[in-house]
Amino acid sequence: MLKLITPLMQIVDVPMRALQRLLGPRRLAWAFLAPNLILFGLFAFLPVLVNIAYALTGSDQILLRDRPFVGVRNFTDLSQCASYLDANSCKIDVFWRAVHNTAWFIVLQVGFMVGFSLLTALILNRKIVARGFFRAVFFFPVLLSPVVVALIWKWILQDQGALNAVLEHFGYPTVNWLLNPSWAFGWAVFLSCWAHMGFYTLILLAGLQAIPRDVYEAAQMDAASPWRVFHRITLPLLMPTMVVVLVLALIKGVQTFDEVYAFTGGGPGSATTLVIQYIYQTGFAGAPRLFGLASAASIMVALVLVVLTAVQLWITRRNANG
Amino acid sequence: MADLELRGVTKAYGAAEVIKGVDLQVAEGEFCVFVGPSGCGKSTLLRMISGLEPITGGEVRIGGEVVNRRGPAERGLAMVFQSYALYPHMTVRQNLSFGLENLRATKADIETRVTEAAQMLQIDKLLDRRPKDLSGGQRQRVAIGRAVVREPRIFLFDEPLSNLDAELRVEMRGEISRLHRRIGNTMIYVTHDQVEAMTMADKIAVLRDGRLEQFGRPLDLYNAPANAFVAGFIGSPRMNFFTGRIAGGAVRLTTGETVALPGDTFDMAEGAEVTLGIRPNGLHPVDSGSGLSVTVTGVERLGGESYIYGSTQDGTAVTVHSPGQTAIEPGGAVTLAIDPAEAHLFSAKTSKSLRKGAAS
Amino acid sequence: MANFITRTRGRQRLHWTDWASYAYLGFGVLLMFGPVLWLVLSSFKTETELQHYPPRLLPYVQQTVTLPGYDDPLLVFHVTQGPLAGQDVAQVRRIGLVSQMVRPDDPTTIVKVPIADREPVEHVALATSNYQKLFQRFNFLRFLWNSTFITVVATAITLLVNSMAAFALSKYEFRGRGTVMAMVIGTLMIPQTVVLVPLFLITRDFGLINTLWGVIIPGAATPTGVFLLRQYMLTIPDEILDAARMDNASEWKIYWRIILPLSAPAIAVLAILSIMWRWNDFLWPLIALSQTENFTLQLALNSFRGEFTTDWASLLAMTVLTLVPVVAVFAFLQKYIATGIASTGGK
Amino acid sequence: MTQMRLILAGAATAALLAATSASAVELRFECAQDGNECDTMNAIFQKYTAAHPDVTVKMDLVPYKAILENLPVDLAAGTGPDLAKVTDLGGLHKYYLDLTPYVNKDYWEKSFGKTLDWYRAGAADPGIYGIQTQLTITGGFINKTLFDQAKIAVPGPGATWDDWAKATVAVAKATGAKYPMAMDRTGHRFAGMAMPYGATYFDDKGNPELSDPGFAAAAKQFVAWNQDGTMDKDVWAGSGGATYADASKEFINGDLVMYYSGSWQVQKFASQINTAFDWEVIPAPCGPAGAGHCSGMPGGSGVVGFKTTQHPKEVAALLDFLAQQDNYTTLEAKSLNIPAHTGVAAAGVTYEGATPEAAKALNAFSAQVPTLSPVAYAYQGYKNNRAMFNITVTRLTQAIVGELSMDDALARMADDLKQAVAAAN
Repeated sequence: MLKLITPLMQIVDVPMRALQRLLGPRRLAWAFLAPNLILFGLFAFLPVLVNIAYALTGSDQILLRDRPFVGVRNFTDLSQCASYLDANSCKIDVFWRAVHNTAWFIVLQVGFMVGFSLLTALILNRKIVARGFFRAVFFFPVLLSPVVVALIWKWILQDQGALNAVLEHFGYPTVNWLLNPSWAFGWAVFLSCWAHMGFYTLILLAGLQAIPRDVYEAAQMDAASPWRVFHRITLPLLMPTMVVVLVLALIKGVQTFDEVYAFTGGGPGSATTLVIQYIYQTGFAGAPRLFGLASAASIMVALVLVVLTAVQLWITRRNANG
Repeated sequence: MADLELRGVTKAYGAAEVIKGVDLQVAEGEFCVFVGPSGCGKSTLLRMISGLEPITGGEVRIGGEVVNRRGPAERGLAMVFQSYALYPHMTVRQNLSFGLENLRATKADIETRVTEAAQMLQIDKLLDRRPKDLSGGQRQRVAIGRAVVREPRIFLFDEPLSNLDAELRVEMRGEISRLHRRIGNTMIYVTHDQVEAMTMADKIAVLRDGRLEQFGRPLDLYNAPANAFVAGFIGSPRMNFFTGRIAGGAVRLTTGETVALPGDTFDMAEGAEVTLGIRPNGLHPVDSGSGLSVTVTGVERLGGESYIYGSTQDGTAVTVHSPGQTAIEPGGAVTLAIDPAEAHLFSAKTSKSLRKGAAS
Repeated sequence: MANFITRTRGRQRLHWTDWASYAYLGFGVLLMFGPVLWLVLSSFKTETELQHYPPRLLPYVQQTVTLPGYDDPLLVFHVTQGPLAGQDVAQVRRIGLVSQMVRPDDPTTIVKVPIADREPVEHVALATSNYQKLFQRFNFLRFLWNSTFITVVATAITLLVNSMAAFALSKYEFRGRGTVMAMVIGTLMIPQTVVLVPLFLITRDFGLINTLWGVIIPGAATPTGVFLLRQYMLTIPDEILDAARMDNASEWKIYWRIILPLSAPAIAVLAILSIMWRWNDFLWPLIALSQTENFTLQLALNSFRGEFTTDWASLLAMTVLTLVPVVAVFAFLQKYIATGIASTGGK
Repeated sequence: MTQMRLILAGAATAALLAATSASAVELRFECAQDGNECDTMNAIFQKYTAAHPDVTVKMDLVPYKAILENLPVDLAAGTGPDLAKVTDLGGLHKYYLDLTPYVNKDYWEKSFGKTLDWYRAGAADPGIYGIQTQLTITGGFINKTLFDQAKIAVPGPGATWDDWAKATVAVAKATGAKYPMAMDRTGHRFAGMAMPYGATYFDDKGNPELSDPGFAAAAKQFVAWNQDGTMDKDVWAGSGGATYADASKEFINGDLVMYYSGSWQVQKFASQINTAFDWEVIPAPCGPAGAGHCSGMPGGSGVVGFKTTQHPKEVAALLDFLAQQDNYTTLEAKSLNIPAHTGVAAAGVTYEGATPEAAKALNAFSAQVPTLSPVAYAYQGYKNNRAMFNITVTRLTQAIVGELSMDDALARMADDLKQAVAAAN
């Protein structure tokens, strides 16, 4: 493989060298950025702009030129609520249910997932026999597609599923897991943690292994208790990794869709309907397709996310400095 | 091989100027050391010479040519970094040959030059190892080797020894000096350690706050520092400084003592505020007579010589170097005689040397 | 046993934490692996067995016999009560609450047995036909090729393009860097799901709909990849780059001879992620591809889902088959991640 | 960008030329299947190709999701197939190719009668757009064995939903079966219960509504039955949004006494229930509205051609070929569907490979076709009916799980429908 790549890279080197001479090494950065930026602009940024245009238009037409301009009506419809805490008082009640669900979902999912990832990483960072095996096992579910994850757990948790069969076998009362809103929500959080934990564990483990041994030895000499070692040494030194993990987990948390959608379909009722599912079923799977409303919702969510991430980055950065 | 000339070189990051106009000439084959406290701009200056850092103003000439617009690769220099900056994923051999490959040297040529350099630096047995398998000293040699194989016009060293322990540092110091004698290239060496500067340099450039304070031979700097800063920075232990005022052709210290100095050596305007500088070996404990009375706070006995630490009445710290062994004990008082021949006098206002004919 | 383990640990004081660790890991193995094992076993079940309650771990099928005088194989039952109690008999037909049974050694005499007095005789058998059907039903190899092509090419492009961008964003000071970073983080916020329609229309304008490139290109510049790689590249000391510059390396050469090898662990992580995303991607290919010859495995897999019914047996078999390549790639790359992470501690 | 487009277009043309060198016209047919209907149709199309070698048909077997969600986008964007099997019959009307110029209108009108309306824009539209390949009827299945075990008589013809509820609850109690009744999670199936309660779905002016007294009464009863356990709550309450869910698993396992689903389940039940118990199709249950309102919902899918095709003549000819009595009979016989073709229905279909139970069930459903209520036909033919189905499901479920009160749910349904109709104009 390397034999194949090397000549290729050498060929690219010729124009890049010329560019470097032309632009100087600093402006050359743009040459490195260009391919990514072009793809990005066309397939990530432009769609977002088009999305904004959709948000300002109405009807169920798909092509923008067929859609009448309605101004900010979609936004006002979405935000029309007597109380933002009571979804039933909103004009678009399902959207607000989804917003509430998503808020809870993120808090629980990010909290539990990062917590358990950290715990798992800490355990895997100990002197453990067959560490490679365990690490692989915990990473394994990450390989599964969201639909498969949902499928597996649905089969296990449905009323006539494996878990109830086991409970029945041991004489415990069975629970209709997916029919009870709280249980269904809890299982959705669980499933999402189950599927993504391995990835974050891996990153945290790498972060832990980058902490030099001698720091721990020094702490041992100072007779620090394990808790203090964790709190005063491990956590601060893990902070940069933690920032990455938290930012990614938060963003991915808000974007959770496929697995929960395939798992509960957003039910029972709308107990596990998350924002992205609302957007998807309103704009894409719905009848009629309310693209305008869906686009407006996606823009509102994106804005909230940008603010959230900025705050999070700011807090972690401040903590890291102080 | 080439000479190096800096003309009014400046560097600014936005409004912040970090190099404030440096003029300097390093002759071909000279070993020149940039020394100064941390943050003085010595490393930045070196990086500007190397081409890694763009130059805001002035000219850098190498071998007579202005190289401001050339990239680092085109200046024909080689550099040894503080952290060695070895390529962690390459073996020592690959580390050494990487630059030559980039210059499109032939395989045979690379082979001979790598072998030669490796033998010279005694790393020929390590060629197939990776940097992580080497000790600090070995890594240092590889880093130097990587510069040597390039056969550069000028060698640049950026605090190369600061990561080594004391013993190894002395050894490597000797080795770099030997290397210089052997290949005779121009070398620019940055350090914050004045001992390294004194022992290795043909010429020393003392920098502070982005300015060149003094440039000259090591002993010239020692014997005739251009200002109080250079005087304090060069020489170990540090020079003692006392504040005072010229009164009646002598220096009247703030502690009350008067020190008479030869009037033909210094500009001594009556009433001027001055700083009197005396190196530790210019002070001698005397049993009686006039002198500086000092409370002894500590004594270091090294056998062949002794250092006496004390403080004057106004709290100025004083260090005395005394050859042989001494009976003085901490806690006592001692009177110090000042050897006028060893005295330096600086203006308190400009801190410039008041020695007549001193370069300003 | 307990003594043995604690003794080898050597530190008596900590023994319970070791126990807890292994208990946790053991539970983890069960939790992470069990469901997947269940999936694999289920893929060998017949459609009937899949609907069975309570569900059973192993795939069972009811035993059948072929008797003279009957064209089709007959189901075998074990009779629990009545004159035939304790015997295994074959059922000819069932009418209402009564079965008509024959003894295998006497296939002509019909005996009536109430259905409550019989239970099926079952044995474990792998329904490999689930898998055979896949190959008969459609061009499995074609879909495999499409999926592989998309995954490999898209991952290669993603790695190249993302690492170049991450290099620029982590190792150069230039005007507009903050803006670009903000853009990257900004688009990280927008999941593809919410821009499906605009994305579709743009892709169509490039004439990429119904081509494999239409699946590959739009997702190639992943913000996650740029973010991950940049974060890692920030830890590579600048002095190494300076050293390479002194060594006459062009910026491009620094990128591929220094930065790329040194970012190997991060690149391996991104490679695994990208391979997974692409291999498992469903929503976008479903929109970008509508012609069977371009279908990926995930699309083919989902064509077992009809309006009213889902062919679970085939779907599960196909799911297991699509899992095999990713698992194999992971098994290969995970070693690489491990060594990569270990060797970067070389400072 | 234009250059890239040119290159790609060039490549595409080259590929197209290579592919079409053997035959002049290639038609793409998009199809999602439950059993073997797409395969069977494809076989008939191949037969057509054998007779007309200049036309080939390439079938794209896709997930049902693609037909429902992606096909409309493809059609709007001009990247759709030449023909497809669709289920949103009225909703996609604007993309349909009118076959009238190419086919014998009288034959089609005579054969497909009422179902042709489902593809039309409205009553005034005389066009012929599609062929109903799969006619489905919603209806109930019962587990006869459970009735026998409980020694409870199966309610006879004319029995109301209420009668069925009482009977099935009694059976479940007597036999220990888990659920008395269940209904698929879709507004389409719910109409089979709402109509007997007097739901009209359209007001006097023909505007759609989801709040007439009959509908409201049925909705209240349905929610109550879900909450008291008469209905298997899992099916509706277990999902969210408008996701489809069914109870076939429970029925196959013998846990369910009566299952309100539709004719498409027959084949599955026949093969998977096998001899485990006896099952039957029941007549359409009645309700308070009286005898004339006992009706299931018709439905199903049809094959249509699209305006965007380059080869309208060939598409029409192909569909006409499929519509011929012998081919249509083959299709229905092999795919085990109820014929929408009056000639075929009159002649009767001998289902291939169907068990006697399955054949009996299919014929029972066929017999219900003539008795379907006009409301059912109107509802099925309304272009925004998918919106109405979805709204029904979403809001009724919320009422069942208690997120909304019954009155709120009905009010929300009216609002949602108003918004949907406004957007769909």
